[in-house]
Amino acid sequence: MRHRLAAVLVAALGASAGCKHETHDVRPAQELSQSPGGVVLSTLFAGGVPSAIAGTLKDSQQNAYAMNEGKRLFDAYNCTGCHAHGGGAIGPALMDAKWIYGSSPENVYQTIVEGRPNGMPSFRGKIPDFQVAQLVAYVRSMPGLAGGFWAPGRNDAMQVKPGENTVSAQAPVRAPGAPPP
Amino acid sequence: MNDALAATWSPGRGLSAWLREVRHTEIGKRFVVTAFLFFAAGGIEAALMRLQLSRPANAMVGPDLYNRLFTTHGSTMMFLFAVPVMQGVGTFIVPLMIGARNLAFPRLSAYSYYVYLVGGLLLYVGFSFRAGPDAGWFAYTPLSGPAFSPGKRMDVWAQMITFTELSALATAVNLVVTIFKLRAPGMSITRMPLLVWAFLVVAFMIIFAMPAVVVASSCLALDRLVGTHFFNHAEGGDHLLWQHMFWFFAHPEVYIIFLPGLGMISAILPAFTRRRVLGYDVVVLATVTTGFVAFGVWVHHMFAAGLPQLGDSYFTASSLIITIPTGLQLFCWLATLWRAPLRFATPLLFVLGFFVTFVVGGLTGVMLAAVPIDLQVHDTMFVVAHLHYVLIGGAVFPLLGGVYYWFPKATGRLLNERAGKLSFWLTLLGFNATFFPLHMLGLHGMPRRVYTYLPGSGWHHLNLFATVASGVLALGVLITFLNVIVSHRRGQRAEANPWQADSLEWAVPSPPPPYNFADIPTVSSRAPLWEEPSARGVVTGLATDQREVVVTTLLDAAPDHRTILAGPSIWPLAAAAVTGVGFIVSMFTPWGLPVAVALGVPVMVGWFWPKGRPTPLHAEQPGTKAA
Amino acid sequence: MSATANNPAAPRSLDVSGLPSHAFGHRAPLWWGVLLMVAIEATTMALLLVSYLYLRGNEDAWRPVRLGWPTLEVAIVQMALLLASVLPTMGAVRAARDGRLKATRARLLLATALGAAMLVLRCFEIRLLPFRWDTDARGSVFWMTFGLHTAHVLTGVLENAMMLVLLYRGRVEEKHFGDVEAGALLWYFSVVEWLPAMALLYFDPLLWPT
Amino acid sequence: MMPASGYALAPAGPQAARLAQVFWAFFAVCAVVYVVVVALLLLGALRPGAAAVDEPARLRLVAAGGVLTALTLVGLLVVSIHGGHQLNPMRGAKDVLTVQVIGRQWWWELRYPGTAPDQEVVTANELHVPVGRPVLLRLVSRDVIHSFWVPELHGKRDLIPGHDSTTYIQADRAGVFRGQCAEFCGTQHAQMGFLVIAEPEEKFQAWLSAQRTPAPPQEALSAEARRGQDLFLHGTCVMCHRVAGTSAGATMGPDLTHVGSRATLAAGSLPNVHDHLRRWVADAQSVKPGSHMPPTPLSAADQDSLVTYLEALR
Repeated sequence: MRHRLAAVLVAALGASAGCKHETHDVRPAQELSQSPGGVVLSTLFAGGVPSAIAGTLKDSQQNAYAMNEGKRLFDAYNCTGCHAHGGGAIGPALMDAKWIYGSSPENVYQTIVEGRPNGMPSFRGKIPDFQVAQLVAYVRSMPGLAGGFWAPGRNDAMQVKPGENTVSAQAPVRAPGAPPP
Repeated sequence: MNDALAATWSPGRGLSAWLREVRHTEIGKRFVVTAFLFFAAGGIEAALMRLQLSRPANAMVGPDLYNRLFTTHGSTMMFLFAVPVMQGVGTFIVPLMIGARNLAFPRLSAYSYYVYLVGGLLLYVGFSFRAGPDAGWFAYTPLSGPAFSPGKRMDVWAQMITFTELSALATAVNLVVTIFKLRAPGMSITRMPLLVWAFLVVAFMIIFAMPAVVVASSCLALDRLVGTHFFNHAEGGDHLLWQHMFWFFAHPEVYIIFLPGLGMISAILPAFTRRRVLGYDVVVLATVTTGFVAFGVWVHHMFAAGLPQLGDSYFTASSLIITIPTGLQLFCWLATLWRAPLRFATPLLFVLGFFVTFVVGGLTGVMLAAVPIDLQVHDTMFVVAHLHYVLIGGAVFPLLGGVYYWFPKATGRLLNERAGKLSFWLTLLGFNATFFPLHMLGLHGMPRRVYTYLPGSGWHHLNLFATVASGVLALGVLITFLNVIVSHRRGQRAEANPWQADSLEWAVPSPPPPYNFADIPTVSSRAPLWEEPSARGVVTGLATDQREVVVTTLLDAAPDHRTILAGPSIWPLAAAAVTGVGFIVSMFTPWGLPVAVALGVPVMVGWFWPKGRPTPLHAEQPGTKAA
Repeated sequence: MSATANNPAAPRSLDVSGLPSHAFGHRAPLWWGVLLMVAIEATTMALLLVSYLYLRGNEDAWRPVRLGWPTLEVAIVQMALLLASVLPTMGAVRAARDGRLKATRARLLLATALGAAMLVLRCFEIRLLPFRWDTDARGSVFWMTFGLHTAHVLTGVLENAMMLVLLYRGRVEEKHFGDVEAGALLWYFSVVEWLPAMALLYFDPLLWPT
Repeated sequence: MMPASGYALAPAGPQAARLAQVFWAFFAVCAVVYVVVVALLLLGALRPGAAAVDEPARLRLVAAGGVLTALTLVGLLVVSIHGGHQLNPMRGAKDVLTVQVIGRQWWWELRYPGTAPDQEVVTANELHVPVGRPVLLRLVSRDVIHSFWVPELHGKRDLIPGHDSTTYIQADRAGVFRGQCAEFCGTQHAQMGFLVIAEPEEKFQAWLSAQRTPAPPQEALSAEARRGQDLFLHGTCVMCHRVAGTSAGATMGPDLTHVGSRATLAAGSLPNVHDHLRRWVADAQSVKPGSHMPPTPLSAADQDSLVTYLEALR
């Protein structure tokens, strides 16, 4: 009987399939799509984003470390200056379901790298791609579109909003007056 | 008569009997075997850490994996090995030592084991899915809080704590009630073996210490999951609340691990010195005093946190005072050993190894109690050396001695003596060579929990020496593991009392039959088996077709009434499964607890609903007045 | 403490078949088991109240919300119900010790009904509380203590309910009267622990300047 | 300039000297106790002899041992408390230098308050102190619990968010003393070191005034350095770092106004020489995996000019 127990234990130990949600990927793929300071010839990419970053972008969406880093960068890079903590101030609110320029990871990536009219600056060359992917993951976890169980919790500061992990997912809606897709 | 008893008390064969097992001997063995498997896992983690630290700027293990390794090593050794192995030894040996046929609540001990197993598997399934905790076994907030520990890593830790503490609490209640009510007639409170005293004090310490960590880890889990503010200073919480709550539990915990070790020494010494332990009253009072003072010393873990100096001075005084009872116990053992006709079998060697090793840890503990010294060496390798000296020296050495001493009783076969001696010397030398250099490393400024260090730091040679020596320690422990695996089947057969010891567990055959004692003995002195056979009495008149035992009064163990103990039952496993599902689901959604309650009610009803042949109630008569 | 003097040498063989098959109070192992569980729960509640006082210590962030009508009144009524349920419980224990089945059943039913009524009121109170657990540290400690006590009362009511089903329909045995007494221990604790908790959670904010 | 780690028993300041004295006192007593216990053990265990055991006599010996232990402990308690009270001789001191030490995840921000806000000196990971003068350190943490510890100067003191605390240090001799974070604070806790540079008063004042000057203007820079500054201001560096006198003003990362004058990089992990600076800028994650400094993807030439610019910020 004891051997069967040991076998079960070893199997459990060996099953290190490496669940994607919990990996701390600090050294993402190096080949970055943006050539800092270089001139951008075209913003038309098959699949919406340059192929180099597509993998990192997709992985970051469900990764707890990426979303938490995204939350830290959201404060560090002063996104709160315009978007507040998601409630919106000069910039549009991010935690509601209304999206002016689309809510898919690729859309949000484009918004950050390209910038948008009416005040969203372009952060091309200013923020490395894997950090943009982390910001995308966090921004999409604000209205509950990404992360689910792995979204960040409350932060160690004055409580401005509940943690993203307590937000129930809302289906994204096109904001009124948004440009046609 | 015996086969009638055997038919009543044995659970039957097959997997279903295995799952419905409630005999304390089986559950005690399962606890000890599972705990030693986790000890091996913790040892592998320690080996990986030592290899990473063998060279400066070593790239073998990255920081993230190293942090998960040292946290899982600490959590495994403290929560999945040290306390559960003492629970296992207590579950196995206490009923035998006090002349009982089983624990007072057999199904509760089964539940205790299954909940512990769920907690251990949760930690290691989490670890293997890269979700092992990575903020230290003490998980200071805010690092372990929602803002700085993303994902489910620290939730796995918090739930594992809840499982293992639930298991310890269940065992503690079981042990206290068994020791109070099921002692053999005549075994008054002053004739209880010293190891039973140790387990009694430890059980009470568990009852009053473990709730602190259950509350603390629940508060942390709530902070992380639903956003409460226990440890968020901006909203009125306080990070020192975590430290106070955790160390209020954690210091009694290290005594919970260490006191059974002392009890085992008091049990092993008589057999190899042919003398009863000198100063029975001194040792008992010392154990009880240690149990109380252990609750008043916890702030010596927080001297560097900047608390007021007067408070620190109080805790320096209380941390110094707690060494007096342990010192007295040591002096009593020295007096027992003094010029005695010793038989140098492996158990005694491990006890002598305890003296040489633990006293170093005890003395560095005295040094750590002083604030000025602690400010220099707190959270450095000096403290790592101290804790390993007191835990391995103080608990693992007596435990290994206990394994060699009680293995014949548990399995019916003796462990190989030559392998035992070789394992002892390798373990003793390997341990001291591994951990003594860490004192110097700590004084040279090497902090704890660092995954690497700079080439110019001057720590290289001592770390390399410690890594090599840890191989010797690992070899020593491995030899005992192999000894157990080999002798378990092919060891020399052992009769009932191979060591000619004095306590009651040696009155039953090895391994004990399902009913332990054919006739429950009566006791008239502290060393029942060293009495002339004529003085030994037996209890008669107990039913053999029911699991009937005699309940005795608390102080004098005079027979009071008979009761029926619970038989094999599947409900403990069901209850542990519900507890497991409830807590693991509540790692992901707060609805986990209501689910657990909803599932729990039917299981509880199933557990408590009366079974077996009811003894008819003389309804409406004025009831049988209790005699 | 030396024992050998006053303890008579044990007789050769001790016949215990004449002993009763059941005992009440501290002579029964179950009573000790429940007492120790009460000790564990008491330690847990005491630690929560101590952490309430500890967090109350840093005044700059401590802004207790004064509970007014109807929350305070509902809480007071609940306390009254709990205190009221103590009498029938004691009555049930006395009847159980005498083995009078009908009296035990009736009084236990009354005690359980009062407990259930208190739980119903508590469900209303949950909706009336003006703050949540994630409002601030005080809200967190309040809700945790509140939840722990509710769990204790729920356990007590469910256990009594099961005992009632057994006493009314099941095959009643001698030892079940002992279980009634053990269950009463847990119930006494659930009532008594809420006194200090209520003082801190409900009445302490009234001392703070608004 | 990368000193070996400090040895707690080789003090360079009054506090550490006091701590070392208490340590040696305890060590002496404990060593004697250990020798006595082991001797008793060996004498007792290796010489089987007297069969009859005179229990009362031995119990009296045990009691004597207990009383002796208690007296020893009371003595040690007095030594400990007396030692503790001596740690803050600075209470009455006059010319105390105050420095704010801010613990961040995995580096140290140091602020020397000036007479006016613009006179404040902000630096990182290197604490310059005048020899012989007491220094009051105001310890603040921005994220998790850290612990400020320089073994050769004083014991450690935790930086706990929400509990601002202070500690005193004083260096009695000039020199560079290595310190590090002593409370586990996350992925890179191991490489969160810092240096304490004790120097005579005039050298210290010279350093302080040099730190107050902004970065050299563009004209004073070489062509290579000017190209480096351009890369700095238009690349990812400007999002986190500040260089006084330029448009870069972010405070998430260390202040780089005088990074060229610092002896080490990455919180005491690398000596500040050209190729280490280049490696740290280009691929920080290979030096401190998990740190918040992202890799900066530049061509080799760009890296050289950026490093030249940073080295020009003396």
